[in-house]
Amino acid sequence: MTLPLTLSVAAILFALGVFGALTRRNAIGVLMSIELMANAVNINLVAFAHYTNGVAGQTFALFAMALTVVEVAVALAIVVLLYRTRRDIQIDLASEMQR
Amino acid sequence: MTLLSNPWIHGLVVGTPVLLVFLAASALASWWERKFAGRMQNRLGPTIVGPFGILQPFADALKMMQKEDIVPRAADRALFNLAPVFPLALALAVLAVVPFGGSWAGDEWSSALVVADLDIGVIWVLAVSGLMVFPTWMAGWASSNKYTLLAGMRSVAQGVSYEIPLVLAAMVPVVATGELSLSGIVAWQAEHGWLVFWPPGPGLFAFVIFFMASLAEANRIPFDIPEAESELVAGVLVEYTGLKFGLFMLAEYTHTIAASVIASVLFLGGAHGPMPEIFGPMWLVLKASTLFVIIYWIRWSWYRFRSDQLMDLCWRYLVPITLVLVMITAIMRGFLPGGAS
Amino acid sequence: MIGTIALSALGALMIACGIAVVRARDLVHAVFWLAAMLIATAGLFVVLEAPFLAGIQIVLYTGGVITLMLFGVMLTHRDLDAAIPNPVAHELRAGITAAALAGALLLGIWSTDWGAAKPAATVSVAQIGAHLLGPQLLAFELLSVLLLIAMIGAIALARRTDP
Amino acid sequence: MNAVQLALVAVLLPVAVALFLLVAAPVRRAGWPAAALSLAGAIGSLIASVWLLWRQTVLPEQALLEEVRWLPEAGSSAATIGVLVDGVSASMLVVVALVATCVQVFSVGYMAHEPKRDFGRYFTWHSLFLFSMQGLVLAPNLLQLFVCWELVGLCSYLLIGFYWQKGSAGKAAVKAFWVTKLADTGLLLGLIVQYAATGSFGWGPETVSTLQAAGAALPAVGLLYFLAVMGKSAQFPLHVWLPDAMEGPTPVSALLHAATMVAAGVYLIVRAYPIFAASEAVMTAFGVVGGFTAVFAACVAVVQTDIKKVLAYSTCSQLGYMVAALGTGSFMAGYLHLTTHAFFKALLFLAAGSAIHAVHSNELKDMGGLARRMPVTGAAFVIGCLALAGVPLLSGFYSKDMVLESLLHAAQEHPVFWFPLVTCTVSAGITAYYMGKAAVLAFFGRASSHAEHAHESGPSMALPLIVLALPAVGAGWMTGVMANLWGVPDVHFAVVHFTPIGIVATTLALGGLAVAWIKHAQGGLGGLDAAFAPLGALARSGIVDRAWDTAWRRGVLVASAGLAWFDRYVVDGLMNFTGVGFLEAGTVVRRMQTGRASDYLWAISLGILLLAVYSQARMWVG
Repeated sequence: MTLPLTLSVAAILFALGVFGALTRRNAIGVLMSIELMANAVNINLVAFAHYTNGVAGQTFALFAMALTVVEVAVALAIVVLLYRTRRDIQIDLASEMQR
Repeated sequence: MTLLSNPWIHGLVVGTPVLLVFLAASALASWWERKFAGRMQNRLGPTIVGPFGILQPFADALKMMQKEDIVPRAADRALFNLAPVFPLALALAVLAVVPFGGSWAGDEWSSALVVADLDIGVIWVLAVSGLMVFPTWMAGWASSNKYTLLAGMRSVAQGVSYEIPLVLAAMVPVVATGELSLSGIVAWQAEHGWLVFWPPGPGLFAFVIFFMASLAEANRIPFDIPEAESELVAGVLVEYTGLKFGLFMLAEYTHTIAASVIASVLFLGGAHGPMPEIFGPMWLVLKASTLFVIIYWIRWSWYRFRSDQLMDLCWRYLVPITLVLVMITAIMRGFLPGGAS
Repeated sequence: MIGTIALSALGALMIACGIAVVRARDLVHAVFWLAAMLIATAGLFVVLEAPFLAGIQIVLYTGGVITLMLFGVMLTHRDLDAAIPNPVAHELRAGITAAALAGALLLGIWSTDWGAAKPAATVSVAQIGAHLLGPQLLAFELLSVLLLIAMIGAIALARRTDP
Repeated sequence: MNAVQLALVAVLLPVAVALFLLVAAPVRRAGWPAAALSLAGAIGSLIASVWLLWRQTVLPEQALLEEVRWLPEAGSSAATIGVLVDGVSASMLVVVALVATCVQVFSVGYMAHEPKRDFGRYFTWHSLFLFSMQGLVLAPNLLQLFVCWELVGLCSYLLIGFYWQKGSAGKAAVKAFWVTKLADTGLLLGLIVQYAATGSFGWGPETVSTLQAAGAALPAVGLLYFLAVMGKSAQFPLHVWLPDAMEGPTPVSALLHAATMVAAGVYLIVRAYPIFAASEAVMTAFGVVGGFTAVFAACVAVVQTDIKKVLAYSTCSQLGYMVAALGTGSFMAGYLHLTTHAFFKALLFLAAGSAIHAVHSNELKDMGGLARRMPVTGAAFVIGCLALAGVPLLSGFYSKDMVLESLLHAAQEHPVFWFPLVTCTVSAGITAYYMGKAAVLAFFGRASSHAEHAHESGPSMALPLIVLALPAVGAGWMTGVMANLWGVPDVHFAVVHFTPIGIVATTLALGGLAVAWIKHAQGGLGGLDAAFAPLGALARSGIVDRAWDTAWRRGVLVASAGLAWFDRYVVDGLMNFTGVGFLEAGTVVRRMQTGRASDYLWAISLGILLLAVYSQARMWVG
C-alpha cells in the first residue's frame, strides 16, 4: 500500500513539474519545475530502495542529488549570463536558434 | 523504562527541560551581554530591574509586546510575517541531537540526555544551520527596503560561502571518529581524548575554523556584514518592530549559544570531564559558556570585515585549509584507535 | 499504518507545495514553496527509513539549490515578470499533457501488482559509504570530476569578462 | 637483454629519436644536435643489432616471435604487430644498421654545408627511415611489413625530394612515389586477397596450404606481391623511378636506393618465400623478369655518363640477379647476394659521393685522376668496383657465383631458366666493363679541370668508406656462417673454389675490366659505346618512361575523365538531389521549430507520455 502511494505522490509531482516547465516563462521558474521533476525521480529511487533492500537505490538518489546541484549551478550561470546580455530571462525571448 | 524507550516520549521528556533551559539562557544572555559590554566599555550596564539588573530581559520583552506591530505597505506580507518564526525554531532544533550527559560503563562511555539521538546527528546539525539563512533572507526580501535587501543578499552569500568550511571542518571529527552521531563523537572523545588535542594538529585547526565559520553563520562580529549597523542601519531587521523584532533578537542569542554548544560537543569532548559523571552537564555548560564568552569578547573588541575580505578569507584560505585538514585526518585515521580497518 | 498516514500527509503537503511552486505568481514565493516541498521530501525520506538521504536532501537542496535560486531571482529580478501572460491555449495544452501524463503514470502504478513488496531494514550510512567506495567507485570519482567541471563551467559562464 | 628486447631497442631507438625531432622543432632546426641525436640512435640500433646477431650466431636459438594484438576483431584480433627474430632478420638488421650508421656519419661531412634547418630535417628523415626499415625487417607478418613498406616509401619520397627547391628533385620524388605506389597497389590487393582466402597475414606453412587449397589464389597473391617487389626493387619495367631518384643527396642514394630500401622488395620475397615458392608461375616470373632486368640495366649502365646513374642502373641489374636467383628456389644465393651487394654498393655510392663532393659534379668527364688526390676514396671505389665485378676472393664473387650456379641448376630442370642464366652471365661481363670504365674514368687517367683541385674528404667521410670496405671485401668469406644462421643446411663453402660457370663468369668479368682499362685509360667516353649505341639512344630517348607516360598517365587520365563524369553527374547528382530534397523537406519541417523552449519541452513531454502509454498498452496486451 505504501509503495504505490509513494510512487503516486512522485508521479503527481512529476506531472506538476511538467506542467510548470511548460507554462513558466521565466527561466528560473522553468528550472524550479525541473527541480520538481528531479525530486520526483529521487522519491521513486528511495521508495524502491526501501522496498528492495537496495543500498544501490539510495546511492543513486545521492548521485542524482549531486547531479541536480550541478545542473542548477550551471543553469543559473546561464540564466545570469542571459540576463546580462538581454536584461530579461523570459525564455521565449531567447529564440535565435529558430533561424 | 519501557515508556521512556519510545523515542517520541523520550524526546518529550528530555526535550521540554532542554527547551526551557535554553530559552531562559537566551534571555539571560542578553542581560549578560549588556553587562559584559558595559564592563568592557567601563560602564555598568543594566542595574535597575532586579538585582544587578538581571530581570532586564523580561522588562525588554514586556516592552516589545506593547509596541505596535508595523508591516510596511510595500512588504510581502506573508513572508514578512513568516520570517521571525523560523530562526528560534531552527536554533533550538540544532540542540535536539546534543548529548548533555553521559556515563561510564567500565571503559565504555555512553552519552545520555539526548532529545533525539540521531545516527546522522552531524548531518542534522549542518542541515539545520544551513537552513538558517532563509529566514534572514526572507525578512530581508519581504521588507521591500533596500537596506534589508542588501543585508539579505549579503546574508545568503555569506551563509552559502561559510557553509562549506563549516561542513568540512565538521567532517574532521566525523572522519577521525568514524561516527556521524554527536553522542558517538562524544563517546569517542571520552575514551581517546578531546579532538582539539587528539589527533594532534588537524583537530585544533578544525576547531578554530569551525568556530570561525559558526560565527559567520550566526552573523557575529567580525562576520556581521549582514547587519553592519553603521551601513545598513539594522540589517534585515530595519522594518521589524515589537514581538517579531524580539523573536529575532532572542533567536540570535539562542543561535550563538547553540553554536558554542555544538563546537564544545564536536571538539571539546562535550559532557566529558574529570569528576563523577553526574557533573557531565555542568562540564558542557562550562565549555559552551567559555566559548560564548569568547564570542562576545571578540564581538566587543574587534572590527568588522569588509565584504570582499570576508569572501577572500573564506574561499582563499578557509576552504583550502579545511580540505587539507580533512585529507590529513583521513590519512591519520589509519593510525587512530579503531581506525585501521 | 502510521507509515501510511504519515506518507499520505506528507504526500498531500508535497503536492500542495508542488502546485504552489508551479502556480505562484511571485517567483520568490515559488522558491519558498519549492523549499517547503523539498523539506517535506526529506520528511518522506525519513518515513522511508533513509535518514541519511533526508539529511543530505536538506543540506544539498536547501543549502545549495534553493540558495542558488534565491540568488538567481535576486540577480535577475524584474517587475515585468508577470507582464506577459501565457496564451490560454498554451496553458490548456500544458494542462492536458501534464494531466494525461499523471493519469498514465498513476494508471501504471495502480494497475501493477506490487504484492510482495515488503519494507526492508534501514540502510546505514556505513553501508552507503561502502557501496559508494566499492561497486560505485568509478561513478563516484566521475561525479567528483563532474562537480569540478561544473564549478569551473559555472564560474566561466557567469564571470564578467570585462576587467 | 634477451633477443626480443634487443630487437625492440634496435627498432624503437630510431623512432624515439625521429619522433622527438619531429616534435621538438627547435632541436631539429638547430641542425647539429639533431644530427648527433640521430647518429646516437643509429649507433644504438647498430650495437643492439650486432649484439642480437652475435646471440643468434652463438646461441642456436629458434626464431623468436613476440607480438601484441592489434585491430580487434570479433573474439580475437585480425592482426598483430611485433618482432620476429631469427637468423634472416638478425643479419638484415645488422646490414641495415651498419650501412645506415656509416651513411649518417658520412652525411655529417657530406651535408655540412646545408643550412641548419635542412640539416636537421635530413637527419630526422634518416632516423624515421632507419626505424621503418628495421620495423620492416623485423615484421612478423605481411601487414606490419606493408605498413613499414609504405613508411620507407614515404622516407624515400621525402629524401629524394630533399632539394625540393630544385624542380627536378621534386619531380623525381613524385615520380618515385607514384610508380612505387602503383606497384604497392599489388601488395595491398595481395593482402586483401590473402586475408579473404586465409584470414591471416602470415606466411607460415598453414597459411600457404590454405592459400593453395583456395585454387587460383596462390599464384594471384604471389604475382600481386611480385608487382610490389618490382616497384620497390626497380625491376623492369617499373625501374624507371630509380635513376631519377639519384636527384637526392648521394648518401641517401647509398642507403635507400642501393643498400637497403630497394632491397626491401627482395627481402619481402625472402621473408614470404613459402608463398612464392609454392607457385611455379611466380618463380618463373622471377627468373624471367630478374634475368631481363639484369642484362637490360647493365646495358643501359654502359652508356650512362653520370656516375650516380651508372651505379643506379647497376643496382637495378644486381637486384635482377637477386630476383632471378630467388626464382630458382635458391634462397641462399639470392639473400647472400642481397647482403654482399648492400655492402659494396653502399661503399661505391659513398665513394662516388666523396668524389662528387670533391669535384662538385656528377659527370664522369668532370672527374679523372682522382685516385692520386683522394687515395682513400679511390681505393674504396676500386674495391667496391672489383667486388661488384665479381673478382675472386672479394664478396661479390661468392654471391654472384652462387647465383649463377643456382641458375645453372634451375636451367637443367626448367629450360626457361636458360634465359636468366645467359643474361646474367653476359651481364657479369658487361657489369665488369662499365664499372671498370667508371673507375678508370673517375679515378685514373688525366684529371679534368674540375678535378684538379680536388682533395681527400674529411674523416667523417673517409671513415665510413674504410668501415664499409671491410665487409665489401670479406663478407663472402662468411658464407658458411650465414648459411648456418639462415638455416640453409646443405651449402658447401670454400674460400677458393671454381665451378665451370664461375670460371666463365670470372673470365668475362676480368675481360670486361681489361677492356675498360684498355679503352678508357687515356680518358674519353667513347670506348664500346658504339656497340651499345642503339641502347644508349633508347636510354636517352627515355622510351620506357614515354611508354609509361602513355600507358599509365594517359590511361589514368582517360579513366579519370570517365570517373569525373560519373562523379559529377551521377554521384554529385545523387548528392545534390538528396541535398535539395532535405532542404525542401527542411523548409516544411522548419515550421515546427518555433524557437520557444516551452514548445520543445511540450514535445518532450508528449514523447514521455507516448512511451508511458506504449508500455502500459504492451503490458495489457502481453
